[in-house]
Amino acid sequence: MARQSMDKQFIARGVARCSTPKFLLWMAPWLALLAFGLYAAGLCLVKGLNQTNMDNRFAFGLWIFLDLTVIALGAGAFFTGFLLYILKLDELRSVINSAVVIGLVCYSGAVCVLAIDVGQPLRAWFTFWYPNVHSMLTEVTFCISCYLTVLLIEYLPIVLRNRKLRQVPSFLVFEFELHKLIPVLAGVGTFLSFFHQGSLGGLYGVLRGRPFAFREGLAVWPSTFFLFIISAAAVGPSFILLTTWLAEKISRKRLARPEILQLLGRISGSLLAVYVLAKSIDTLIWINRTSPETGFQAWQYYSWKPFGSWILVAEIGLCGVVPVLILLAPKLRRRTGWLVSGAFLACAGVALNRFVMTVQTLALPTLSFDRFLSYTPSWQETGTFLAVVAYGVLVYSFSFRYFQLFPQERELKTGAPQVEEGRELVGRY
Amino acid sequence: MLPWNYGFQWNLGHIIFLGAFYCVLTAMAVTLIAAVRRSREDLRKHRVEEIGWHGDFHDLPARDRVCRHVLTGEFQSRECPHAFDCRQCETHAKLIQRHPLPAPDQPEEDLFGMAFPLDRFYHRGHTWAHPEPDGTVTVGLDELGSRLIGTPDAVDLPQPGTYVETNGTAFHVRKRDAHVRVLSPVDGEVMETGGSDSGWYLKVRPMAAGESAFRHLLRGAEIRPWLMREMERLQLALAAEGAVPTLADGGEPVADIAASYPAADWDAVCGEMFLEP
Amino acid sequence: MTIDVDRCNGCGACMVACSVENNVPPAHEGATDRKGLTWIRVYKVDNGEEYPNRRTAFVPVMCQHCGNETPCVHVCPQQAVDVDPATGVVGEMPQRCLGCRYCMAACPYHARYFNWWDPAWPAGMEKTLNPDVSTRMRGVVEKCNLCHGRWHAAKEQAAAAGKPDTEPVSYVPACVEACPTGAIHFGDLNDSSSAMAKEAAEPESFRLLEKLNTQPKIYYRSKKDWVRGIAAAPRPGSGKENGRG
Amino acid sequence: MKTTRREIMMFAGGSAVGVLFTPAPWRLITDTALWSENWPGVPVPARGEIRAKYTNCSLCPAGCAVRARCVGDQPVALAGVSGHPLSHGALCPFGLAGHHLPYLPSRVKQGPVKEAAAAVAEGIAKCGPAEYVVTLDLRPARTASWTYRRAMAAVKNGRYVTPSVDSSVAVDLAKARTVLSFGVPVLDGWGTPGNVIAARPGFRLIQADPVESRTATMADQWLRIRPGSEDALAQGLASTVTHAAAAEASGLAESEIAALAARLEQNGPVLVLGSSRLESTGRTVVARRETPVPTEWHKAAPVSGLASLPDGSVRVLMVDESAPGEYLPWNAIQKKLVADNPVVVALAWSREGYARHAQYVLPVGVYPEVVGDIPPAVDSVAATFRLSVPLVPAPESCVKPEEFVAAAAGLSIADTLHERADAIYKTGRGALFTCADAKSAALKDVSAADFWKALNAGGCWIDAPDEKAPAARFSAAAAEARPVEESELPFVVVLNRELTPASPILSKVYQESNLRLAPNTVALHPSCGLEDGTQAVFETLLGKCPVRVTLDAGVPAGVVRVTASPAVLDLCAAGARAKVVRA
Repeated sequence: MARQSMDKQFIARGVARCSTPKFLLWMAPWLALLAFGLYAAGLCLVKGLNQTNMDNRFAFGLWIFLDLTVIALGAGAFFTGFLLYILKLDELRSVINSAVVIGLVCYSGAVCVLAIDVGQPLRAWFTFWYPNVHSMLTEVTFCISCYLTVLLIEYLPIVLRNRKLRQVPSFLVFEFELHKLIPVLAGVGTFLSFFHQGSLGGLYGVLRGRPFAFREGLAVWPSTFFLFIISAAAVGPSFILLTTWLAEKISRKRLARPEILQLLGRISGSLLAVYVLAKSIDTLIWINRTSPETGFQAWQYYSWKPFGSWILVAEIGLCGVVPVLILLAPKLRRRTGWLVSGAFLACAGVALNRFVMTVQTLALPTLSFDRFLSYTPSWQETGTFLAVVAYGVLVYSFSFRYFQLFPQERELKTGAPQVEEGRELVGRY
Repeated sequence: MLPWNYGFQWNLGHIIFLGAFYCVLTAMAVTLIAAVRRSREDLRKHRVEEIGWHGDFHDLPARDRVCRHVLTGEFQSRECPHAFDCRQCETHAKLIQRHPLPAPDQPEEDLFGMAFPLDRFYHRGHTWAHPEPDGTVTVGLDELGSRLIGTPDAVDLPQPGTYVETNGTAFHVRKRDAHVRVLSPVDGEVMETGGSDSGWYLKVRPMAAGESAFRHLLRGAEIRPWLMREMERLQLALAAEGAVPTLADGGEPVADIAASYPAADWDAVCGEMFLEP
Repeated sequence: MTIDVDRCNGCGACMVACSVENNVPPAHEGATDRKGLTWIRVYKVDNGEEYPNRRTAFVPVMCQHCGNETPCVHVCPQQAVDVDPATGVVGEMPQRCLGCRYCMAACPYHARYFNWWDPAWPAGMEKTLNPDVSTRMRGVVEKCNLCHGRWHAAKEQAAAAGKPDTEPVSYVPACVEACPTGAIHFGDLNDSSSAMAKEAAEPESFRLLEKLNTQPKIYYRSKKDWVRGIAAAPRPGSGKENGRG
Repeated sequence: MKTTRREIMMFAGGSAVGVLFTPAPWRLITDTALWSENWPGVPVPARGEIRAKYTNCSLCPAGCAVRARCVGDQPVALAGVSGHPLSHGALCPFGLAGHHLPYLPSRVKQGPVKEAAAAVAEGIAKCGPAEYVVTLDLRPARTASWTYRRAMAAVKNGRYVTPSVDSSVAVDLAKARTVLSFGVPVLDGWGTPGNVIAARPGFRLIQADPVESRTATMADQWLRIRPGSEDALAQGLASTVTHAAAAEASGLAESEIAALAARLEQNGPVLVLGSSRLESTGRTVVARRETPVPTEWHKAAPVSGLASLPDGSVRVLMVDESAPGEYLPWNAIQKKLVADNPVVVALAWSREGYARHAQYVLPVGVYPEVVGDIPPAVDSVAATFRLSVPLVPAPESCVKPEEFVAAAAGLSIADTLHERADAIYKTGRGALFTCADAKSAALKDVSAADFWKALNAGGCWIDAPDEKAPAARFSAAAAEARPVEESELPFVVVLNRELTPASPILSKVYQESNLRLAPNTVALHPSCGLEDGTQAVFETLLGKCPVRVTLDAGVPAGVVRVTASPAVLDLCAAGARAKVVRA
């Protein structure tokens, strides 16, 4: 009882949260999953990468694919921040905190997995010490590590705003002052994100040795550089929408106004439209010019089962055009079911794109006497990935319980739309 | 990375790339350092209370931040730009010049069976300030405030000699699960401390004397509309906590409201009413 | 370097000699042909026909030492790969390598190999390691560097003989020395008078995936048209593997 | 004075910043680099003076000349000796990694020498009239072999047995214009690889091979015959049976056989190579002169085959496995042993051969630890004499096989190699090739001492060409393949000759690429229904052993190609039937 009341003091005033035991009950399975994943990751670190099913041909596997996906989904953090602080789209204030936490989770998770993915993690800092500025990976490393710091700093005010911590004067003032400077960080973060989302795409676009991935582009950047930026910016809001919706479902509360979610959907939809258009043009150029010039007929990539041309259709059509139509149609957007499934399709589409870029690229043969390879991750790889998922859920649940991720939550507790209420009261006197 | 590292060249690529990188680093570092230095400044200047209140004020729902002149119907809607400190508000100054408040006709307002003596100034955080003839000011919870708290489980009063400031913390009261800081209506040094039974909590020697020291406080004809509104808010707060509102018909709140809503999250209700989100 | 595919009988001497020369450890029992360390690897390729039209050849594939926008060099985040401007050899610095394997994804010839296991030799066998080449640790990428150890030794000899450092030195990589049929030749492509340059210029010479425009410095030679055909992109897949890798 | 927490924090922070301006942290950063750059457990190669030593590889009968690159006395790399008259500078993958053999995990290191000697002595003592004391020599015609023959002559009922009886027949590739090979790996380790490669442009190679072996791949013509139909085809070509019959047996078209026969007619001289035969038109198969031996050695036991011994008659068997050669399946040997506890001593360096069956396994030195001569290869027309010179010392525990056998027979031997060298020198014939300068000199022009010295520096004596060497033909009984019901054993065995055991580094060609067919691996046609890399059991009438399956379109359906490791050879001969089932 005493502990519970103690626990209660950390929970923001006026928001209902489940009892401590119930909360622990919810966390327990995720903690278990995390423990299992950490064990798997430990194996990979101690015994080496022979624990994975990657090999010389499949140099990248599940991990890189998921890193790319997760980081694309985490782009919501930078993009929302950009819209809110730089473009002053003030409605988004009600989801920014949640966006920051998601971003933090995604990026820190991705960085951890990367640290396991490299053969010599102890030398990670070599990239900073002897950077090869022509390598997209250098760009990625620099930007991601910087942006992770930015996210941590952005996360700080959210933590310090906690009811109990706020009673410490120095925390109080620090939070206040830092919050005033957040726009600067938002700016920096946007800059960084634009670049590393891009260079993640560049990673593959520059592989002239892999005609399936190779793309022409502007200056030092292949077209995938820009495609990745747009697609990331497009799905970021969708993912926030999804998570918010999930949080609402799980916590059985209203956390943000439906208009906000619809707004997110609209932003996502319109960017996705741009992306799908660009992607289609890029694909056409690639099929008709880039690929043949390297001696590879584009259609032959899709002659290796199971990677038939259906994958292209699914990526651009099902998970591209369809969500655009859903998210841009006001009628459908107003229906939560449609909105959510639209957002989901968008995320799925980008995930598929990252999958194609990483896995299919490596599976396809380049030499005429190559084999077409298949690859299934080992349980150690999967476990490590699950650890990241569990970690994400844990951090998010914790933040949701103790910090104000959704400022509107309290107002929304009473079903009545508040502002109008205020108006009519005024009217009465 | 650094000119003396392997593979470093003074070519465009390196300069642009590393330049950008170092700029980013500097930006982040500067931001952090600036934040730290400014907060140390604030601590030195004892702006904690003020900042705390500002934070609270901004966290208040829009409807709770409205200007006092909206209460009196002079505005359709206006959000207070000064965090309820009307002393620095030109608009307020102009307005009270244009049409000063009518003098109260009776010595005290009786609202929903609660007494609001008109010789006192009322703070929107449900405290009153009463200038005593000896130049000190007594500070206490108003009727609604004290009924919300009822008989408090604990009161944490400042030591005599400490300073309280307007919209800063005057004292803390605890009732059931509700921990509330009560906002001070005036600036000044605490002379004596009373308690819930003595009818007043603090005796304060104000910093500034005269009318201007109380300009930010509600008085006279303002009280009624304000209190009407407060009752509305109380209803909403109670409703939000799933308690059945009984005041809709303007019935009187009982002496100890808390007691009559055992189920309600009293912390939330008090937070709402005492302007502590 | 030129490799006469018609002469190669796939004995594997080059692979063994290479491993002995460069201190490449024997396979861990878990290793397969996809997790191995074979700086030079002889592939058995066929023309896809059935007997009696079936024809088979052996193609040794090592790092092709690309001369144009060398894919691996450009992607390495920490300058662990570089092209020696003097020799044009693509060098690898395992001590610098982080093990991100980006270069392996970049290489169209699959000529780069990752140390999936800690290198291990049977007890006592480490005595037979070549003192001119340092061993590599787990978690780094390695590949053919045209026997950099031998090149270095030749350099030192030349220096000892008082030759200027700029002058190209002559040496033979282990695979060239070991090939019993003399299928592999090694020389200076830039020196147009050299036998090497002449061989490379002959019509029966070809390079793998020439259209990628990576400008490999390894030339293959064959009088057989179908063998020269392997330089092109893969035959459109029927899903089944073509050729045993 | 009391210090506040604040002061302590400030001190800590201050010192942290201060440290950044000292070299310490930067020094540490570089150190972490060093640590991770020299990962623990990674061996550091020993340095030392580099010098070249010469020897001759005794791993197979070819005996290629070897230049060893040594650090101090330790060989770190082997290579051929360019300009060598026999091996022409070539060395096979096994020879290239020969210096790893002393460190094989499967090596025999200790053995009950005294007990074995006692047991042998006892066995010889109670050896009955119809019982024999046998020395099995896998590599005949060595000086050691002579010692065995002398020893067996010295003991009562002594017999000297070798797998292939006649070792005096040589083929002259240089003379051949057409070579017809029945599954003989002509281009893949047969004869002296260097010599074959050198002679290759001179002849047209026709390979009759059931599977697409490496030789079949490189041959000018590949005849994919049915396994076991070699003899039928040969008879067809020799017109002892009709082409139709030959075609029927071999699965070739009748016209194909006719055309082939015609071609052989026109493009003589023809050399016909088969596992069980050597034939020729013209003088491409000749009787080679024996490498001279001291006259006193001629009191020696005759060379006999295992078949010459009655079953259940061998009381004592000593097997010299020190020099790998043709392996006799254990069941064939077992038949010959007496019923009541025979004495079987294996003198071996590897556990993979007869060591699996013998009561006493005595460790012997392995190439390049031991000194011994290498008899001329099948494709060397002239007699030769060259020594495999030790490059590294053999472990203390090792015994010298010839000394063990001689001691058992009570024969006292001196430095037999030196004696034989002198005997050769006395003839004054032939020439001496020295590796260091790659020069040949007439034997007459060198002193006996120099001759011996040169031999111990990897030098090689080559007999003068023997003009009146008679054309010869060699034919042994073909391995009889038992008729078996197709259903129970669906596959016909085709053996693949690989040198086993070999250096672990051969994993490059066995495991890390499937260039060669690894020991304990079977190659099957993709239609066999098993997946590539599955663990399976290889089973014949004689038993079973675990194998790994690899799929190869070059192997016809109904055929299993298996590497001839001792374990496999114990189970089957070429042409036998087998089945492969998932483990």
